[in-house]
Amino acid sequence: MQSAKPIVLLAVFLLLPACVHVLTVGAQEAAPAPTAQAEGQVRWFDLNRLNIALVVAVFFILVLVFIRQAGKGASFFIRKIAGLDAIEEAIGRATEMGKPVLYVPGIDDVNNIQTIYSMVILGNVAKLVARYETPLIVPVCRAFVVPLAEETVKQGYLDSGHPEAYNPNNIRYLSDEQFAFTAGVDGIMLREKPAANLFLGSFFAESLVLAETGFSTGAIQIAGTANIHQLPFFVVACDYTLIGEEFFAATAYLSKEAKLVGTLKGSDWMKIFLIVALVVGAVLETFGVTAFTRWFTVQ
Amino acid sequence: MEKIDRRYIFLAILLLVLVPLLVPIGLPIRVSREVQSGYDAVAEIPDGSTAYFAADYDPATMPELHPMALAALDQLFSKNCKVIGACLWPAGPPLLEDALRRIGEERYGKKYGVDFVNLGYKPGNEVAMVSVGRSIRATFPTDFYGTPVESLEVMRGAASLTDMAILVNISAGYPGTKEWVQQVQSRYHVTMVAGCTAVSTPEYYPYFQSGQLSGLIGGMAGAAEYEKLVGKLGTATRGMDAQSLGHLAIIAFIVLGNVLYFATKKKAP
Amino acid sequence: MLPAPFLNTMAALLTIAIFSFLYKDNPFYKFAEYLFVGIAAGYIVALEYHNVIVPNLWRPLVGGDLNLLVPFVLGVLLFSRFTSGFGWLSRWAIGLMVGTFSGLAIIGFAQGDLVAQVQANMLPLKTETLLGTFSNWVIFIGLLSSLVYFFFSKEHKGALGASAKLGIWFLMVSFGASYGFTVMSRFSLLIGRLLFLLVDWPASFGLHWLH
Amino acid sequence: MKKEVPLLITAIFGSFMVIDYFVPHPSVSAVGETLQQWAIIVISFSYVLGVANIARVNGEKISKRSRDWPFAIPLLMGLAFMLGVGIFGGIGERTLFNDFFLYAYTPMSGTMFSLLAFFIASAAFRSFRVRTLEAGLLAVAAVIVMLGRVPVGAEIWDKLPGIADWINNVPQMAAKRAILIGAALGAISTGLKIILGLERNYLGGE
Repeated sequence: MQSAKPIVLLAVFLLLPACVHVLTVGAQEAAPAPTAQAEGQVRWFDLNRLNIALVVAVFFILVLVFIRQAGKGASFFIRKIAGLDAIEEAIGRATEMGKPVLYVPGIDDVNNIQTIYSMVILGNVAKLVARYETPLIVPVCRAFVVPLAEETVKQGYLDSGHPEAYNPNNIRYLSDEQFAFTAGVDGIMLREKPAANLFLGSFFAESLVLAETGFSTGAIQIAGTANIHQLPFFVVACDYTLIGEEFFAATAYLSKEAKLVGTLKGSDWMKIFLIVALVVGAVLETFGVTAFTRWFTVQ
Repeated sequence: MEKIDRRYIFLAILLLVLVPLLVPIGLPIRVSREVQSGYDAVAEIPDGSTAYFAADYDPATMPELHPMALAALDQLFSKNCKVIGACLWPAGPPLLEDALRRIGEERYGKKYGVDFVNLGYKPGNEVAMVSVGRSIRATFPTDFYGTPVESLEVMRGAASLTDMAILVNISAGYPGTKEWVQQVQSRYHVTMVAGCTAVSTPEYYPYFQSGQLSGLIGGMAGAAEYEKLVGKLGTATRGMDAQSLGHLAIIAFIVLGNVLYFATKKKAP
Repeated sequence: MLPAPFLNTMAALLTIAIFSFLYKDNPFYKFAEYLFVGIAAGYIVALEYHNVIVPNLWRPLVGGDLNLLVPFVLGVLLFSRFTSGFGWLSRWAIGLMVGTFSGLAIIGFAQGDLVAQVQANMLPLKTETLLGTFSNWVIFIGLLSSLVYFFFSKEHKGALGASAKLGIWFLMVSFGASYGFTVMSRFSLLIGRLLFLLVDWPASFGLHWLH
Repeated sequence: MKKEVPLLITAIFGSFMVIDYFVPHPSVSAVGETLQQWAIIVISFSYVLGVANIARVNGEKISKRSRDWPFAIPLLMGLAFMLGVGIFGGIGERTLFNDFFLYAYTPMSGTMFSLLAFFIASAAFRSFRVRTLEAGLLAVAAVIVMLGRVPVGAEIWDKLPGIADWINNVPQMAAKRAILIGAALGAISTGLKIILGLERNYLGGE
């Protein structure tokens, strides 16, 4: 039973606050109040931050355990994510109509993790597109993202056995300036009328302009970003939207890479822990017991 | 509907915003809980204490954030507080300078270097925040003008953020309120009041509810409320009528767009 | 310091040049757009020079703090990205930046978001007022169901599915609020620019025509 | 050398930032402080790198006479001008540098973003579609908040501001908190993987 370990951890996670509380309170009562002299002594661990250390440690262990299991060949289930299944359908439709697919990897540089994840998704999209022999247009906003996008797409075409179909002219560096880039992408949508628009990455104020233009050309639109403030504009104008963590799950979903899937699983278990803690905390609070809540106080 | 030229929509918006600026209606402003608590938090610090003023914004968001920066500085200087201003946004220092001079020097007759200072800009986002929490002097060896901070009177007794009575953050995004809460407020437990763009306000409500933020001033509307509390009406208050009409226009467009969409869709099959 | 009427007129013309994009893309807009990128780029380097390179690096370095040679060399190595053979050297500096930010992110998110937010949500489910009790229940259920929506290792069916469905409704309400606030931001910026054209620009010529 | 050294640097700096938080020992704090000062300096170089890149791309644009190349000339002139007056003339109040910041940079940047008021209106009309129950909830919350946060809301119905406040502080807050917690888990696990060298995409291909 592979889920036994997390349950043990959960028990530890919930019981530790009590034990630590008893211990530290006991210790404080036993020891005299800290004097100036005591404060002058060097300490190697800040006991006030024990709660954070524990929560982080438990989470680290969960993530590492599942990454290791995944590395050993264990496979984990990932729920259906409609927006990702729709990518293949959208590419299929573009092929039928003889129109290109547009992939915008956001406007942030490579130092943003979303841009990196967007490249992983782009690799998978490139594989699909190559199979259907549909053109894939990738406008890029940052000069340093260009070589990354080129390599990713080329590799995708290679993997699906159609290296000859790769067209370097379709990776287009438009401008570093946000609105100049937006105007450039708008131009592509209006002139070349892609049948599928994929907006996956870190987007800012340009999101509503892109989604609006795409909506007016009648393309199937799939968007995904972890920039929460831009989600409303994608939700109302796109057919599918990947919300926050769903965007990060996309890479695991599409690539099935062990360490990504394992991380997802570890993070799900941590959520269970937190939910249990939240329920316990709320119930205790309702009955006037505040010790559990106080243990979580950040000091 | 795609056939309607966007420019008619643009023109409608321009008129709706322009007219109330020319002919003000003067709708009454009501103060929300988030802004009131922010004002109260500043009011509660001892008169004459020192405040850290983190001006993390740039010209793009000036209409929203500059009015609240002015209002907050007005409240601080009216309490004879000393203000240490600094920026983590490169385009911030000239705006901070403008705000400090306009309120501190011109309105309250305070002196640069004695009652307030502009430490200028540092890159590094979270790194710079943690570093300021540890030591202001190590992070900002000189002020905006290149004067060593040891020689400034206002910096005496202000070694790190823990010596501050309050942290006021005016934030346009990253790095800003979220990172100050994560890296500094949680670490050093300074009282913190945040003024931010309306766009990022909803994301910060959890921090306000949890008490990590003692006040949350959101957007131009929040700035107008703050101006009302401070008693110095400025551009935010002036913009509120236009703001109201703009919002009504957006709602009308959403309703109209959907009515037309569903009407033509029903006809089609 | 140039005369105020000149500066304000320059600002007004640049403002109008950018607004002209609303009619259609044109050379005036393009000129302003490119000029903006150039000025912004020049601004940041000059600022970095005065506010960082000189006080944080140069002065301590000539003062004898040779430790600082390390970040100086790493910083210079960043420019190896422009060469074809030595581009990999820039990774040393990138490693430093990514490492620092990752470490700080772990701490920041753990103390500011994870632990503090979980703690803040441990609210009593019965309070003195009816509205208070109701609100706390909504917060409690809202957080739990929204968290359930972000579960990936179980199919959203049955009770889990119902909870996830409720979660997405909460998420949608929050996106609605975000939409409303974003509209507010955008209009504020427009109001700011129009106030400049209507009030500040004429005022620089001594013309105070609007109250 | 190509991968191992940067991974080692990442691991050292990353783990030190974590340890520094939990260990109050002065020797650790001193190292932590030094590493942070180093990071600030390296990051400032990365900004300069970005600007150098803009100059390079636009210089090439002119020499290759590619599309819109004449506009690259004001760009490079603006860059050279700001850099020159900034470095040689100073950056404080009453300098040319400050003048051009306040009267060229500021209006252009502000106006760029104010264009969005127009675009958001056009998007509201042409692409805000209430096709599902979810979109309906979004629309209702948006309308209440839009009205409740400005003075006109109370004129329409005096309960509106209160309802908007409740939505912001209760259901909207709860959902945002869930997103915060989820994002925190994502950031922490990514940070861990980066420090351990399990995630190394940021170093680019070989």
